[in-house]
Amino acid sequence: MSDYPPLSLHVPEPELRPGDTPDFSNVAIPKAGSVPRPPIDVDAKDIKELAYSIIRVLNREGEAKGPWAGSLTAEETLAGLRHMMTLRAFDARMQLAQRQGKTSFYMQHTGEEAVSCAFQRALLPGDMNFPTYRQAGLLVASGYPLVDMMNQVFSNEADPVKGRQLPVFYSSREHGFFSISGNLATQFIQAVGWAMASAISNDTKIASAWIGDGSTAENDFHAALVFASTYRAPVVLNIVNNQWAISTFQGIARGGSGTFAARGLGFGMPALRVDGNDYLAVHAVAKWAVERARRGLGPTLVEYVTYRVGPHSTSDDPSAYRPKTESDAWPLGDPVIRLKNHLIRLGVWSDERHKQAEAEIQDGVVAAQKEAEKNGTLHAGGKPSVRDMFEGVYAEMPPHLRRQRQQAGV
Amino acid sequence: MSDYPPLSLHVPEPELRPGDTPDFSNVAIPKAGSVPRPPIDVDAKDIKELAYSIIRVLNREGEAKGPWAGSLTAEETLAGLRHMMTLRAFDARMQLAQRQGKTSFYMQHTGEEAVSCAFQRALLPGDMNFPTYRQAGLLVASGYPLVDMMNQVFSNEADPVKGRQLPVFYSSREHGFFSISGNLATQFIQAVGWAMASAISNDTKIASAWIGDGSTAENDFHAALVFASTYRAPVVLNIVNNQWAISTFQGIARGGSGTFAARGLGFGMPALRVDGNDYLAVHAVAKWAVERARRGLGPTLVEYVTYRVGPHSTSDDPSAYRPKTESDAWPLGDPVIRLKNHLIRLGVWSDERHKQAEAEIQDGVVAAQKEAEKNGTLHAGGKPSVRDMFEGVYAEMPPHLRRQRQQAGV
Amino acid sequence: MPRMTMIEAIRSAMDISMARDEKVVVFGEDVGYFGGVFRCTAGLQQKYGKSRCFDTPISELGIVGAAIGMAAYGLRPCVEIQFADYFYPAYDQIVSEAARLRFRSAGQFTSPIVVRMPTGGGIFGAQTHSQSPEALFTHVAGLKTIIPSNPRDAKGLLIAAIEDPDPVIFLEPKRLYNGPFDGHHDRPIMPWSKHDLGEVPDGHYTIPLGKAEIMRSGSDLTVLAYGTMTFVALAAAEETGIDAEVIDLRTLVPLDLETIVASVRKTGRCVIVHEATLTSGFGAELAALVQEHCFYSLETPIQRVTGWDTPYPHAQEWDYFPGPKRVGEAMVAVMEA
Amino acid sequence: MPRMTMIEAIRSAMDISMARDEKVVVFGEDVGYFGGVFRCTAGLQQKYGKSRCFDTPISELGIVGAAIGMAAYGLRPCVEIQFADYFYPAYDQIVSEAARLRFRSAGQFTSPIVVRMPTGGGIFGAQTHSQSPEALFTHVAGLKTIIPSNPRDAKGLLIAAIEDPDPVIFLEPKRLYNGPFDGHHDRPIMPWSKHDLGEVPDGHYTIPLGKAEIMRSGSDLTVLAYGTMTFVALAAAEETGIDAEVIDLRTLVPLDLETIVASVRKTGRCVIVHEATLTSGFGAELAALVQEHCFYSLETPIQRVTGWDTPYPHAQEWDYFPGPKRVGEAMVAVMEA
Ligand SMILES: Cc1ncc(C[n+]2csc(CCOP(=O)(O)OP(=O)(O)O)c2C)c(N)n1
Ligand SMILES: Cc1ncc(C[n+]2csc(CCOP(=O)(O)OP(=O)(O)O)c2C)c(N)n1
Ligand SMILES: [Mg+2]
Ligand SMILES: [Mg+2]
Repeated sequence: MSDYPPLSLHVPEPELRPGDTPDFSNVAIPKAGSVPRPPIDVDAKDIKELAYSIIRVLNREGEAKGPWAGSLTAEETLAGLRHMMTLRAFDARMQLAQRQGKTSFYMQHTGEEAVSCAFQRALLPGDMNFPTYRQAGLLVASGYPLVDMMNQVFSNEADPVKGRQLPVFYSSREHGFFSISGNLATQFIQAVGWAMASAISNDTKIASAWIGDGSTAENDFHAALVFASTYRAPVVLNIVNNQWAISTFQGIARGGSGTFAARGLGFGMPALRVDGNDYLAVHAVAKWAVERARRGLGPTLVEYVTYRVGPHSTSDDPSAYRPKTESDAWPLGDPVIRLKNHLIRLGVWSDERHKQAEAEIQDGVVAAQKEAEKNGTLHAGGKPSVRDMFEGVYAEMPPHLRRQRQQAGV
Repeated sequence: MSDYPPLSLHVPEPELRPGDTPDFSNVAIPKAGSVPRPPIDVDAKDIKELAYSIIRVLNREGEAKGPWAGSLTAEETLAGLRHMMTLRAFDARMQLAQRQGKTSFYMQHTGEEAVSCAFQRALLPGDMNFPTYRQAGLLVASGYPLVDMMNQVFSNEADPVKGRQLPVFYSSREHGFFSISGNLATQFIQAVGWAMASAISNDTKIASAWIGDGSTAENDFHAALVFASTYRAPVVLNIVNNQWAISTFQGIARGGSGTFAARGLGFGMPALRVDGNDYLAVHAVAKWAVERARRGLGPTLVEYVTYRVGPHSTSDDPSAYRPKTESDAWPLGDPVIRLKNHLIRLGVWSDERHKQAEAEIQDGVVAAQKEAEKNGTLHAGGKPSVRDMFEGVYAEMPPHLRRQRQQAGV
Repeated sequence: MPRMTMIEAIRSAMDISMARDEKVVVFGEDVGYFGGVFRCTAGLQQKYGKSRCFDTPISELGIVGAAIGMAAYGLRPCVEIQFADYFYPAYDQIVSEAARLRFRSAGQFTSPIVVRMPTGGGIFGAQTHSQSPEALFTHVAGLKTIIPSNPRDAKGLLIAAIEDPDPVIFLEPKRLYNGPFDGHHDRPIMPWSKHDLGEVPDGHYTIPLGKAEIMRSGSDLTVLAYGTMTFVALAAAEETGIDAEVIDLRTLVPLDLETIVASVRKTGRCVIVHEATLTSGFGAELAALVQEHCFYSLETPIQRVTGWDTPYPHAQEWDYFPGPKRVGEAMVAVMEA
Repeated sequence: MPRMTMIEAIRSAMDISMARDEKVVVFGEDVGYFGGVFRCTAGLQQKYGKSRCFDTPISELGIVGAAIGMAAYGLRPCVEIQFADYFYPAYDQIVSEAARLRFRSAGQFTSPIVVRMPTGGGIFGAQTHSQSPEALFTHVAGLKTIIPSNPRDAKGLLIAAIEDPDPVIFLEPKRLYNGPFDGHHDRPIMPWSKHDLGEVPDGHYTIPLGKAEIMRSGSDLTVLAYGTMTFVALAAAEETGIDAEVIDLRTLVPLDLETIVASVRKTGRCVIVHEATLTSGFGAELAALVQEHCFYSLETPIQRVTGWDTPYPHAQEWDYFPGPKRVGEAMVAVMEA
């Protein structure tokens, strides 16, 4: 119709591309301590604005501020620092091992260590995480042996999943860490099902679901929200918004809503946004949401605002799609340094002790790697058996697989 | 952990089951004319409360009230009444024809006629609807011949889709009515794609997507909201909340959010709720949303609050899961009677003229049916050819289908 | 012994399983209060409560995805997809998750779920109420796929499926729900109450997965069939007078290759029948296996009689459905070739 | 003639199609600014603008569903699924919608879309970067399925697919992107620049759908292969010294049955090779067709060499992948049986 101007397609673009000078001054960041902490039985509709804010505890001076502070003792906080430092050291070694050809693939957590490390400490034994590939902190913080993680990364003869999975696709029922799938988002609804099962069984365990910003566009995300909302499942639904999905900035998945937490509003569930680089804030919010779930108050959606400092994986080179120095400009800082400064300010830590801890942790990781390499690396040394490929497809091997195993000569 | 009481599963239940006395007094219904009408370029975040209210124009006295009134002339309104009456008469005849074995299946619109009939009148030629099986009013109100609809219902030799589809699965490109799929919700994202194509092509056409309350739980609903939000597609996303999905009440799909319209809030898109039994309100809201889309202002989510008076389909008996008289108690009334009363109040209609129109329409439908039956019914008379089964799978019949057609001896 | 319809037999299987093991839970669209659009779960919510039998949102992905999570927790979900035509939204959860969970976690997590779905045509249900998607499951390592053809088998196989430690796809030929159907749509309908296979033990019993049944022994040729096609094949044998050995496969994966091979080695001829479209249907796998294992016994080429490679039509249903006439013609052709 | 990698050839096909027809649009995950994780769409956004080549949210359903809507409008979408392992969320849109739209609307609406996806193994990608799901498409009436094995074919077939009026699944063997791969993973890699099939015409040309190519003519036996397996089969022929006729099918549906039958009637022996799992793989359909059409010429049973019926493993990749050794053994067996 002639009186309407022609339409055109809106394709969102990040503000910065390679060559641009990083500038995040337009990102609104509330002051630490400024966001209120509602009671856990709050009505979701009374806290809608929490989906558009950012809960923060640690300020620039390293102080813990406001109503969300105080969920951890100094000792627990020190343990948290160690977990994050361990994960970072582990990442560095494994990244290197991949470059050395000791395995096929690796994925780092750089900048996001607080999210999984702090969350884990809000859970109780028996609870179950349904993680993505970027939450190995859940394992580290639960005391899962680094050697076992490395055995998995190396796909060696001691690999707990017998060489069947891509590196970093860990699994540990004992440590409440559900087997990782390479198909994005699928585990989000499974977590809701697990939580429903706990409720059906009149248990007190809760589940925790994990997803990346980009993956919220998937079907399973929606199914999870629908089921969690309808059956008031005891589950915490975690979105790790690290700003990127491989080369795609978060605006493509997010669209016109200001935040990912806002997705929860359409389902009548409490939706919180938290500074993902603030160990104390993550822990406090996790504890709040976990307690809600365990008290039968239903699901909570939590968005962790963080930044993927490293490449997506060892197959990726981010300099092709974002400014090289973007991560330095990221306004929420480094989770390790922030927590370290806080502990120094508390008087329970110092630069020297930090350096010393770094060295100790590094030694521990190197020792674990030596140990793991005794069991082989992807192309050298001990290997999972070929028989293992035919076993475990079913509980009992059916005749056709037995025939195939024989054909394979194993 | 002993200090937590055991969890239990929450399974929402409708308040009324067979044997109960219907009572909708808890359903909050705003007064006609009380909900404001924002400008079409309003910011979604400034009208969030519209997702929790109900836009109404016609009051109990048959007056058109408030800022949403006045989108149609008396003549146009009279045409609307005729469309609804035609659809109702058509439904009655086809329901009967199914009972007589003239076809395998039928689905009625009883109580929901206003939604599709009024919406269609807000579109321009060239726009495209992506309907479900309960929006035949889109065809009726666009002047699609009843005989063609009946030919489809009878799967006869003049069936526009050649006997290939279940009855009521119409298709008419010319009338802006996309081929209906029996797989729920799939067309919702397709509508968004069609709208994106219009924008890519710098066209001025818009798309309109349709879904039922129950079907909003499907994957495609989410994909549609994500894509529409991200690319600001020129599309109206319509949810027909008729309270039931076969035997399942709307609370199972809706969960903890108060309304279905609320789903749009998590995507930053305007979300409106409208009295689906109020022809004038439906039209006014449709016009608003269509104008937004065509002006390049992006998608709108609209929830029509209505009630499925009849059974889900000819295969269903609702008395097994809801009180028989529930529909009489439904507080939003009958769309035909409400519009009739309004026109009488306007002085352009009367009971006599209504009766007369009813008879005329009935005659027209009966005549159309006679005409259609000349082309056959499902088990008698003219049939689509068996060759037709092999044709149209591909643009050109590939060799293997040619072989099969020969084997079939046709 | 009581006589049951296939619907009653399936309901009885779930009822008995729920009574024996409180880990068994049942859910799906319209499955709770109403008892399912085919009534297979009628009464279970009333008997076992809302948290063991309940309605779900219309999300097949959600149904299967939640079931996988529940199974990982330790429950035994037996879920319903309202029609097999609607499993596609759940396919990712079935293939990428349920089927691989045991393997990829080296047994730490398993997925003992049963996914029930009415399958097949013959009810004028057109494209979206008639499909036979079994081949889309048989290609997936880690799944087991069952299609019973009668009440007795349906109950015993469903109980076995619920007790099985692996994910099982349980396809219910909807045209057989109320009686055997031999493809003669213009003849009176026979109810299960008039048929021997309608005799179903009241209590608990299982029929092992992976065992076919010879429904008619014969020496002229072997017909491999399952579901509704079992009765079509029996009718074709009767009508052609060919002494066919009719095998009801019952389980497609794992397959009872032994019984198949023994039969074809004996008869030297083979016809395969299914409702699904021809190309890449499960009949292809059967033909490939039979020629591999019985090559030197085969006297004529194996023939497949199947649905055509078109979407399932409405008006042309009986031209699409592989009825006794088409099956009989293939049998004659295989004898004469 | 210029030499191109398969990636460059595929990019060239899209580039030429977009230049010739402004209705052609390209989108998918990471496809826009970055140009795709395999770089197949690199430069297209820069050249044709953001509304003709763009990034999408991570929703395969959304990608295909939106493409269907666009095609119904009149555009020609050519979309990318990042790995074939991730098409499952879009399966309902592919099967229930794209494949049936022409049929169910009697031609009023059609769905001329191309869905590109990297397929197959050989890159240590484990379960979710290695699958070969072609049989899940070949079973679906209304779809066409293509798997090119080299740059020349990839370009000509992709242009033909984009111009085709029906929905086409275009599977790109990722292990062939940079060079032919014969399964000898321990030998140096050969780039396409060193291979004749890397010679790709610069401009517009098409290779018709439904035509196989004889890659090596021979008289001892026929090998039916596609994708990466074409080169594995050629290597096996060389290494065993058996005079095999190696056929690259190129298009699975529609299938070039004529070429297949002529070859097997000539050689009397047949080996079928694919990476996908055995049971209900496309090899089953090929075996069924060959025995049906060449029964009286066949001297020994048809053998299938395929991926095992297990999920695709990581560490055991080379024990899973059907390499020249296993193919060669089957060839010898078929000669000797
Ligand atoms: C179903 C599916 N689609 C696509 C992919 C390919 N893929 C792997 S990671 C990734 C990006 C995920 O981004 P996000 O969810 O933000 O998580 P992040 O990597 O940032 O932690 C993509 C597209 C996949 N693994 N699964
Ligand atoms: C994918 C899919 N799942 C299930 C069904 C079966 N089914 C047909 S209609 C229906 C209920 C739909 O309810 P709603 O969306 O509220 O629409 P209404 O019938 O009320 O208009 C169901 C479950 C289907 N057609 N497709
Ligand atoms: Mg991310
Ligand atoms: Mg409804």
